[in-house]
Amino acid sequence: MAIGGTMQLIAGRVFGAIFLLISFLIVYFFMTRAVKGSVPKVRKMAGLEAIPESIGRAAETGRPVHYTPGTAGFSGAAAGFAAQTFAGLSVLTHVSRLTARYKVPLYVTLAYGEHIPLVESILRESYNLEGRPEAVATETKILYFPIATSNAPYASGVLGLFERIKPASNIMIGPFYFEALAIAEQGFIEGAMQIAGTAMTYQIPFFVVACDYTLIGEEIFAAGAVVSQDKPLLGSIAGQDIIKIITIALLLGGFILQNLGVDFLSLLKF
Amino acid sequence: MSSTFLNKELPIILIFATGVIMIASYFVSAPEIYLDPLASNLSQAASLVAAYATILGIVTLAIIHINHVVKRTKGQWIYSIVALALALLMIVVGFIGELGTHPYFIWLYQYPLIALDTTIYSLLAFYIVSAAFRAFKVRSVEALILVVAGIFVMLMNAPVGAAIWSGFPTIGNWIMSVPNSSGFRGFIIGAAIGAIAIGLRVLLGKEKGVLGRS
Amino acid sequence: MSSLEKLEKIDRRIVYLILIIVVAAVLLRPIGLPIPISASTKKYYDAINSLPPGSVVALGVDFDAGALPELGPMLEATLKMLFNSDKKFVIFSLWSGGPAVSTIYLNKLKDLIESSGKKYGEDYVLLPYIAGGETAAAALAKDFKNTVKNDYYGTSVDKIPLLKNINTAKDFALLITITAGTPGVEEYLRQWVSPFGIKFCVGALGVSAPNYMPYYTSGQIYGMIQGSRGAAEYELLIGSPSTAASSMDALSAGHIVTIVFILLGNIVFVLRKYSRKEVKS
Amino acid sequence: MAISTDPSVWVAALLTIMAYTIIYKDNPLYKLAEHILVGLSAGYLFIQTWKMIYKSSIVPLFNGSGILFGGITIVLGVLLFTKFSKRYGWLSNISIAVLVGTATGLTVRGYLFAQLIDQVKASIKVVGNLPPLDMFNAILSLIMVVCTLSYFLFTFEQKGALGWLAKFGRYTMMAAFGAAYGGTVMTRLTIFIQRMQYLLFTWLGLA
Repeated sequence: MAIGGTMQLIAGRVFGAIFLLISFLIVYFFMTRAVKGSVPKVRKMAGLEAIPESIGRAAETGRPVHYTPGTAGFSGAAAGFAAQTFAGLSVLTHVSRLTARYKVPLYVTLAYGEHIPLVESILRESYNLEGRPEAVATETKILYFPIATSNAPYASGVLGLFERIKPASNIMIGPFYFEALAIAEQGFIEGAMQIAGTAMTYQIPFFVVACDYTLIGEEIFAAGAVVSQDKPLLGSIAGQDIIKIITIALLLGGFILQNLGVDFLSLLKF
Repeated sequence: MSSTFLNKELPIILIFATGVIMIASYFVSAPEIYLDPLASNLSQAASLVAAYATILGIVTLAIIHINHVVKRTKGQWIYSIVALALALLMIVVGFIGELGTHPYFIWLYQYPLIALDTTIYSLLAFYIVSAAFRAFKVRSVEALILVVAGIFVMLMNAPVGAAIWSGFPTIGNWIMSVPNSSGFRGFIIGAAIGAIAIGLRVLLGKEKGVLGRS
Repeated sequence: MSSLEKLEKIDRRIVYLILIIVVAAVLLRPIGLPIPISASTKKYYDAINSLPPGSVVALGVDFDAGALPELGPMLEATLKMLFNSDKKFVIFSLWSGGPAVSTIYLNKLKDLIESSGKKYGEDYVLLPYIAGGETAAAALAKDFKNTVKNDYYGTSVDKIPLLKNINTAKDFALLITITAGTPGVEEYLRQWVSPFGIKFCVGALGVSAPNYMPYYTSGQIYGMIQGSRGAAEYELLIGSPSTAASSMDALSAGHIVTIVFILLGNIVFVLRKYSRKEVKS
Repeated sequence: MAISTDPSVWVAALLTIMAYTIIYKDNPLYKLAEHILVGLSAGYLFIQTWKMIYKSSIVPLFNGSGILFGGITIVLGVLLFTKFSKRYGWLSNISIAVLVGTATGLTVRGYLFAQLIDQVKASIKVVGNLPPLDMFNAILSLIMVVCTLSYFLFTFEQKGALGWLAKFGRYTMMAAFGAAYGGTVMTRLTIFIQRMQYLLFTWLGLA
């Protein structure tokens, strides 16, 4: 398809170009709209709804809460998982507000040094907002188990901690590797109410069976956006929903048309 | 030029420009403005920048260990010396002859490195079996579906399944190619739409975490 | 603590010990269970077998030491099949471990290479590691020789006869990746398969095979070896059973241990729940 | 067969046992083993990466075959190292921007075709003349894909019909995660079995 001069759209990629352009416009539209004040409402997520209950239970039993935003650093090979870590950190703002309110001890375990200052500032801010700035020093604790080649030392550090503190509530949201399994197992054995979420597909099975609530895949981004009220992100989520609906329409409409003898597939190959 | 331009705006302009070149070159053929060779050189250059970034990562790791040694961090500095010494050994041997081809270099990989790396990965077998007993509990319909599908797939993967009952591999195969394939397909399509949205946010400089900002 | 509760909280090291004993016992006294061949492995074999003589295969060795136990046998068998065939191949790698792993297997197959009469540089070639993940995959697909510059031993790509007519991904008859993950299947799908329409085969870890199924059922992946079980099948297909095939009985035993533990754990769980209800009422 | 006399095998076997001590508990031997691995891996990665930089970025600059390309990549590469300076650290963002922009562009267009359009195409099958079982599977597959996708709609409450679709989508994913779990078991056992084979056969020479 000629555009002008010798410039032309490459055959077979025209449908894709149009689809991408429309998708960009939709996401852009909803992002701008959200920033201007029309913030979309995100549906209920059982895992997120259960957090206050779980921290309330910790308050009742007098046992602490454990939180981790996952085990991927911001640099190198894991950089692609930064969005998951940020989702985990957003949920931590929510969790730490509640622990401050209910006066429950909060343990945050970390595997990467670069997460420490971020977590420190989140905790400080939450306890300030709840009017108990002094409690940060006494009621929260950040434990750092650095990762060398494998996550085994982090896992064994957290397992040791669980045996000592016997958490009533264990919340883990972010990118995880195999330590997910070991920690969720120990949490189950200690009788903690467990809420977990990750977009690492290999780890989801372990969370589903060992935890009470699991946020699956993109749910953690939505959860992070909800608790942080990050407007561009919420707008983008609404935009993605529209693209998903368009895709569902293509799937169903395409299937029906193709079976009625209309060559729908050639449109996708255009 | 003010330093905020170089500091804040230039990187975002560069992200936008390189991103748009890569996307446009895929859809449009424009020999007049050398779009294709530009994109091709750009991906080669980006690969090299990634290689430099890898070296940066190794240097950062070395600095962490050197700091441990200098500060005599309790319970760590001796291990840091071991790590630094072996890294140095590997590098020195690597520089003998054509880079990284000397038999001693391959030996260091073939015996110590493979033994340690595979052993550490094999620890997961223990974790999985212990979790299977201690925490793999069917507490909901969802967990039930997961466990049943898992057991059928295991009995397809292990030859013993077919030896017990020929139906195990058949059902396992069906689970793999129908519910598993469809579930992951839905997941993948969702993730692809997510990637397009994140892509736009990155190109517009609206994504957290890019460029080390939070 | 009730005895059921004690059983549930049993020291994990006892569970570990049971696994070690069962696997060691079966390794020392193998049973010899038959290994049926699955369709996806057969297609991997057929994809190589059906290529016209002289076709050039791109073989991505995209894993490192940690994945060697499962992927090493696939690489070894693939190399055996290629050396015994009339095809040519280019070994390259998006993982830093690739060159060392390839060297280890090329050394191991020295006798076969000699008897096959294949010449380095004309029939096969080993290229160095290319950093950059997806950007590297894209650069290779677009301009293969300019991206690698030299082979692993330092010879300029212009002096290697096999690479004379290789410029883009289109010049390969088949792309194979034996991969432990990222970069791997998805990067090639995005940068090689979709834009260039090249036929694609995968040697996958057991853990990743379910994730790749949507691409296999869609035909984007033509043939796939799924984990060590697939590797054993492939070894049988090329008529050279080796490490993977010999570990299959132990694999079965390990699986049985896992399944028995899942069932046992759940029985204890249900009994405990039941006994707690009794106490309450 | 008897116990191995090959020193290389002894090195590998002893390191294997050292690393396995962690299954009893965390201890200095494991930590030592781990740091040996950290050192060797870092050194190995350095050599392989340096090889690429040297041949593709430095040599072309000095032998004149790619002065512009070599020069630009060296500058971008060196700028990364300003990260260590408080004052000039921001300069590294220029190189990161090129990397991020290029990778994002590549990923977006790649996802669009390989993981969106091609996957949609694969779900649209003509079922009229298929055998009954295949027809059933094709239709079921399509329904499962649609339900899974509808689970990830976030700005609509999961009520009424959407609630049912999303629930079925979640069940579908559970079957997929079950399969993934099965695959994980195979991989982990394989690696463990291979280590056992090494210890029992290659090292101790049993069987």
